[in-house]
Amino acid sequence: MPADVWALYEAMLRSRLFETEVSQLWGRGLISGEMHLGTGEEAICAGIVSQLHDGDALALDHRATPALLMRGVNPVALLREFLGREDGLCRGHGGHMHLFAPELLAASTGIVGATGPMAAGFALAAQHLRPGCVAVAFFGEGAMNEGAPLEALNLAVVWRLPVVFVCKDNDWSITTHSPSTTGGNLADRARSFGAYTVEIDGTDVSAVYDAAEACLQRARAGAGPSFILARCTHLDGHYLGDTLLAAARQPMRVLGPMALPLARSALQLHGAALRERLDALVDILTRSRRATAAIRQRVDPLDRARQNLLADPVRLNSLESRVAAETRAIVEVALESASGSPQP
Amino acid sequence: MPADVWALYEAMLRSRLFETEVSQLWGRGLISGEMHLGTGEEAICAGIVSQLHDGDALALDHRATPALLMRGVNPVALLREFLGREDGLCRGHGGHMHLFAPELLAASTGIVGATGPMAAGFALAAQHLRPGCVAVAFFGEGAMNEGAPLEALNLAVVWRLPVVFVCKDNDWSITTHSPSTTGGNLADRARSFGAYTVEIDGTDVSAVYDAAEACLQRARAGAGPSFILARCTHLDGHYLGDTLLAAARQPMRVLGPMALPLARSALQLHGAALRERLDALVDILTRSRRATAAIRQRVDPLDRARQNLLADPVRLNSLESRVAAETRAIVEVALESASGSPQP
Amino acid sequence: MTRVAFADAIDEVVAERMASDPRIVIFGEDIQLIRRNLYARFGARRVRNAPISEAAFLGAAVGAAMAGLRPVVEIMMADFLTVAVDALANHAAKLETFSGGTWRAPLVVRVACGGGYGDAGQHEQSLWGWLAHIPGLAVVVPSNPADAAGLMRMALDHDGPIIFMEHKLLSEIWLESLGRGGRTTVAFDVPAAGARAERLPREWIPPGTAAVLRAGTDLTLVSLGVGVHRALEAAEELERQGVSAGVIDLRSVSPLDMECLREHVARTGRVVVIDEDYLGFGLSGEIAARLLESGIRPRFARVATDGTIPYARHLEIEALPNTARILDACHQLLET
Amino acid sequence: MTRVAFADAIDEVVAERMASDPRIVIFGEDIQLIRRNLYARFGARRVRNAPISEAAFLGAAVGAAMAGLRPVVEIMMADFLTVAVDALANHAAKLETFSGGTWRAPLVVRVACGGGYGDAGQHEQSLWGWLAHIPGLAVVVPSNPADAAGLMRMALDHDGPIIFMEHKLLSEIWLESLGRGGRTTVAFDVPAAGARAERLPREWIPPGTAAVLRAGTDLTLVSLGVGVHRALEAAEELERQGVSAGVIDLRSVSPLDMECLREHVARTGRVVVIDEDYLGFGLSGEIAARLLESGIRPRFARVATDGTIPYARHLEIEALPNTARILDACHQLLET
Ligand SMILES: Cc1ncc(C[n+]2csc(CCOP(=O)(O)OP(=O)(O)O)c2C)c(N)n1
Ligand SMILES: Cc1ncc(C[n+]2csc(CCOP(=O)(O)OP(=O)(O)O)c2C)c(N)n1
Ligand SMILES: [Mg+2]
Ligand SMILES: [Mg+2]
Repeated sequence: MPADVWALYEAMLRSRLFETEVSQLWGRGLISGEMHLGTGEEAICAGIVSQLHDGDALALDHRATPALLMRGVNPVALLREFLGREDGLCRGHGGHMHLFAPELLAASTGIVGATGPMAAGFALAAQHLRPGCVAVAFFGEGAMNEGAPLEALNLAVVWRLPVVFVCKDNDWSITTHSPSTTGGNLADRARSFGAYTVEIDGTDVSAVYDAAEACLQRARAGAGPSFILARCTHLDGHYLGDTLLAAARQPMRVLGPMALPLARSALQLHGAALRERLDALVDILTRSRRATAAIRQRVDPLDRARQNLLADPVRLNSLESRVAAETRAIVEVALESASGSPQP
Repeated sequence: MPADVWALYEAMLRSRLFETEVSQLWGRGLISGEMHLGTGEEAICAGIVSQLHDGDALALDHRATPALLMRGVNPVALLREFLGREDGLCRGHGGHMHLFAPELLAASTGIVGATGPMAAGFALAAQHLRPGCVAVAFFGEGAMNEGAPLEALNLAVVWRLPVVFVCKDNDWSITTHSPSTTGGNLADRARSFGAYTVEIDGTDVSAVYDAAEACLQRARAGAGPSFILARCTHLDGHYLGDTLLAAARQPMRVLGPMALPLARSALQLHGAALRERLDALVDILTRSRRATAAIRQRVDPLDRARQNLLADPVRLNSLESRVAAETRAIVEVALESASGSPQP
Repeated sequence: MTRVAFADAIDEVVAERMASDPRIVIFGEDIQLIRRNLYARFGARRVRNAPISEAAFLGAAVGAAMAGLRPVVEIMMADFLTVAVDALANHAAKLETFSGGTWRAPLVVRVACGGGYGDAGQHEQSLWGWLAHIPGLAVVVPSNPADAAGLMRMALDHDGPIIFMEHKLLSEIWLESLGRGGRTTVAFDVPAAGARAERLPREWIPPGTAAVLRAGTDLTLVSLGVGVHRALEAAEELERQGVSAGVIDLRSVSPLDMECLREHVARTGRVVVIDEDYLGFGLSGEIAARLLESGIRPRFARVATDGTIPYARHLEIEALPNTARILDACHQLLET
Repeated sequence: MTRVAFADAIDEVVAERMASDPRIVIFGEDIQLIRRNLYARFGARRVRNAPISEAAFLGAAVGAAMAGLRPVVEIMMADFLTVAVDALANHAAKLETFSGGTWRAPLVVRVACGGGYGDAGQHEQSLWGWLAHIPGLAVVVPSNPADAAGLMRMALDHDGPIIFMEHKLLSEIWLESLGRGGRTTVAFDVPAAGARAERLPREWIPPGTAAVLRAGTDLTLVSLGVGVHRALEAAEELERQGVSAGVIDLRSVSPLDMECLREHVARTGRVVVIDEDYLGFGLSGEIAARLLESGIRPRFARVATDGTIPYARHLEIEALPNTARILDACHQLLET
């Protein structure tokens, strides 16, 4: 089935606007702890999640919001969960890293790499209870250095599990440039376990859709697991309040207070050779620029998808205003106090 | 340096005869618990361990005896350890899976896969404290499905650690035919992490020696880790008392008592389809034959090495009688009661 | 009538339930030969050989349980849980709370545990207290075939993760492969009443119910697994010495049957906990705390595994709770 | 004079020791930015960025320690130890026994722990009791910068594996990145005396020595980490109510300073353990057991984390030990 680009764009936009609201609420202190957005990953999520059926399962990492919205989780319940409310998706117990929608067989985790085994398990259940159904695991490229997803790849191959492993490769894991901690390349790595492997540009929703279609079909047909390596950029950095981003945007404010202790430490008598110290200093001072360079040169998957819709500006405009209005409504409803729901 | 085939054969023979004695003592009940021999792996151990220097380190799995003997551990202390004596290598506290020779930087573990990270750590210490020194990890092909060695491969590549990972591939892990639980092939798997990888016949000590020479040289020169996939056969099965072996040798004695419950269970009303039950039965009944076929068709690395020495029968004969006599002496001394050493 | 062996008792319950419940799937390393009778009946789809990837297949068991199966996943030994415990501690155990009570993972983790056959401390750990520390995990430890069957019945009905621990001295298949290996030259202190039973009950054992094996008025011995048999031996010896010692078999570590403990300890005022898991920060401490919390302030002693279990048989015997150590502890307690 | 922050106090000790001891190497995920001052001074060889491979690099730390280094390895959060605990539980902890006392792994594992900033139960666990259950692991938990420095001094001299736990409410760099994220719109109950100190002592703190922060005659509050500050608050409130409560800061979970506890509890006869780790099968139980073992049979209560830590701030505050809960426990204890 060819991708319905309008539907995909709508799903992506819905997610983007929702997460933009989340960002606001987090900034206002109404959401606690960390907040990892999926902004920049929307094409990957939409291209894959849009093709899931009843009975398919999703194992999601710390950026679960886009996939859950696209899968059809109640957005009000989701937002209320972030707000820590009794009427949230998980009654306020989970928060954004531990989201659970049992009727959709969708679960998220804050443990990097854990989605690999979890999806393998979902797929095993599908094999026994829901033939033709599949499981999808989402994780980042940094997670591919954990044993869990590597073991899970192998397990899925030898048990011929109907699972699609989706590696969202944004090149960074928190403040670490992932190539500096990753040997070889990840497509080869997945392939070496015997998984059917495709590499795609994760900002191109149609490309994702097509790759996913092939992988999902294989899985449904009993041909076993596959691995999608999809490149993308996290438009809001690792999490809200990301220091690397902040440092690039407001170098003086962020790097200023760091400078003195850094300089003092770098000038201490005993330590590494001067050359090594200089390398370290340069690395510290430039890492945020390197990390944000990708964001500055980003291809926003929404812009890209939108290009294809400009031919029908009326429809586009109406779609966009509708989604915006709906999102505003969601936020308003979510913020309404509910009886018996303690406010944060 | 070309391999000294005489020295290598001597080391292998010494190990073989020692382990033959261990087998006897175990049979007599003087050694407790499991006993995993390295018989059949001697060429792999000798080809590599003979090239280690002062300051090099060894991370060994549950078949540590050959490597330790070849590295120069006191054989009397080793045997006394197996006997559980106060004057054993580890004062009777370790036993054959937990052997430690700190002055040789040699350690073993019973946790499958754990030698990968351990050797990476040894190599890290070498990088800092003993430049030019290396670490070697030994493990089986079954272990390559554990996260630990996979993560360690990656770590070693990105930290450019002087470590050689040696996978002794005997095709079996306990009663499991490893290809049935392993996706892809292991050389590709190691290569995909960016490790320099060689595949060799682990029963050919000269081939092992040459491969190891190249890998060790790379490591000493700072060129990073490598991976040796060396095929072999475990002549005594997984451990002493191995049921698969026993079943193949004495089918009636071993399979006899299993037959009735098996048949009874296979004939119960509810369960899998007949076809599946038959497959399972055939698998159970033939697995020991499959496992031992390899042993019957084995290439014994000692026989193979010996072939090259037959040209000088006098020297060979004298070497063999000397090693045999020395081994007998070791056992005798080891069995002598020591004051303060409770007898098992 | 033949007597039923410990592991067979469990397998029979599993088989019976597998026959009626297609959601039960078994997997683990070498499982097709270890549980060959189940394999021969239920085939390779429901009795699956797993790669040596505990983190993956235990994690998969959690996922499978969430998605509708009832996996009975086998980790060969408790010691190896260390490479896979994230699946239990951060996932299975937390699912119910995190999901606001809407999702659960009904999962039985079957694990061999315990020592007494000379395999040393990376293969003989018990770790039940360590597991029970994590809220959301249930942990049971049968001491005989009948209880093993009854507890497995309960475990297969349990709606969350439950660790079912099988002591290797009781479970012939493990003891044979790890300790004996076909030899007639080795001997183990196998409690006969623990390894085989005359017949099996058809009932389940409700969660968190201890069994009172012996009433006693002077002191109460509390144990589980093989420790129960050591405690019974000690109690018999104490009886010969004129001391009346009760013996409670906890059977379940989490939940703990505190009602039973309170009732008995309140009466005797003296309690000795016999625990093959490590001494510190575990089961024995928890019993002390709960007794104190409920206002019972007994004389208290414990006989547990203190330190890494050494290899040599004579050292191992000393390290694990044995009857002599139990008697010592009792005598000391009786003097105070 | 500027006040020293908790993490800086630790880093200063580490820096001082790194300067004189080339065997000290640091590694962990994102470490070069988290410990950027150390990185700028000691360079990329001694302050190493690790892949997200806790099992590999914690295992490597054990190997490195065996082979002569003194690694200070950082696992971001205690919660993530679950994917790597084999290196500690089966290797580092057992080396000394298994090797017959001939080999040790001097290794500091630096770990952020604890909650109170709304990150939920996969990121806010404490797990010190869980770690201390394994014989051979030392575990310390400082409650203020001075102790953090003194304990890190000790840890760097310790000849075996030691877990150094850093509470996120005290450690600004963690609280900022995980809880605040640059916001001025959120507030946390950060104990001022725990987060910053006037000056740092030059001494080490000997292994297993608790600190008596307050003498008291009616009851003894025992805690560690942030709990200490909650206990102090409670003690002040109790004083206003005419109750004299002592406060002991354990500082070290393993070894435990039982001498100090015995002395105080013997006097007051009442003890409340405040433990941010899980309630069951952990530290609070161990304290109960050891007191009973030494013949002290106090009135006992505990305030600990019971169950998975929920996300919502109001639920989280209730789940973690807070001053109100401590006061409740004290009042109930005083009534009996
Ligand atoms: C087992 C574990 N280790 C470390 C962390 C801390 N952590 C959270 S996100 C993250 C980076 C993950 O990078 P990647 O997989 O590339 O995903 P991304 O955040 O880039 O989407 C880390 C290290 C964790 N949550 N779990
Ligand atoms: C973590 C862990 N899981 C399982 C085991 C049990 N076990 C011991 S040896 C072994 C098989 C190992 O196979 P392989 O790596 O091929 O080595 P081999 O025994 O064939 O030399 C297994 C599963 C263990 N010791 N540790
Ligand atoms: Mg990433
Ligand atoms: Mg093998």
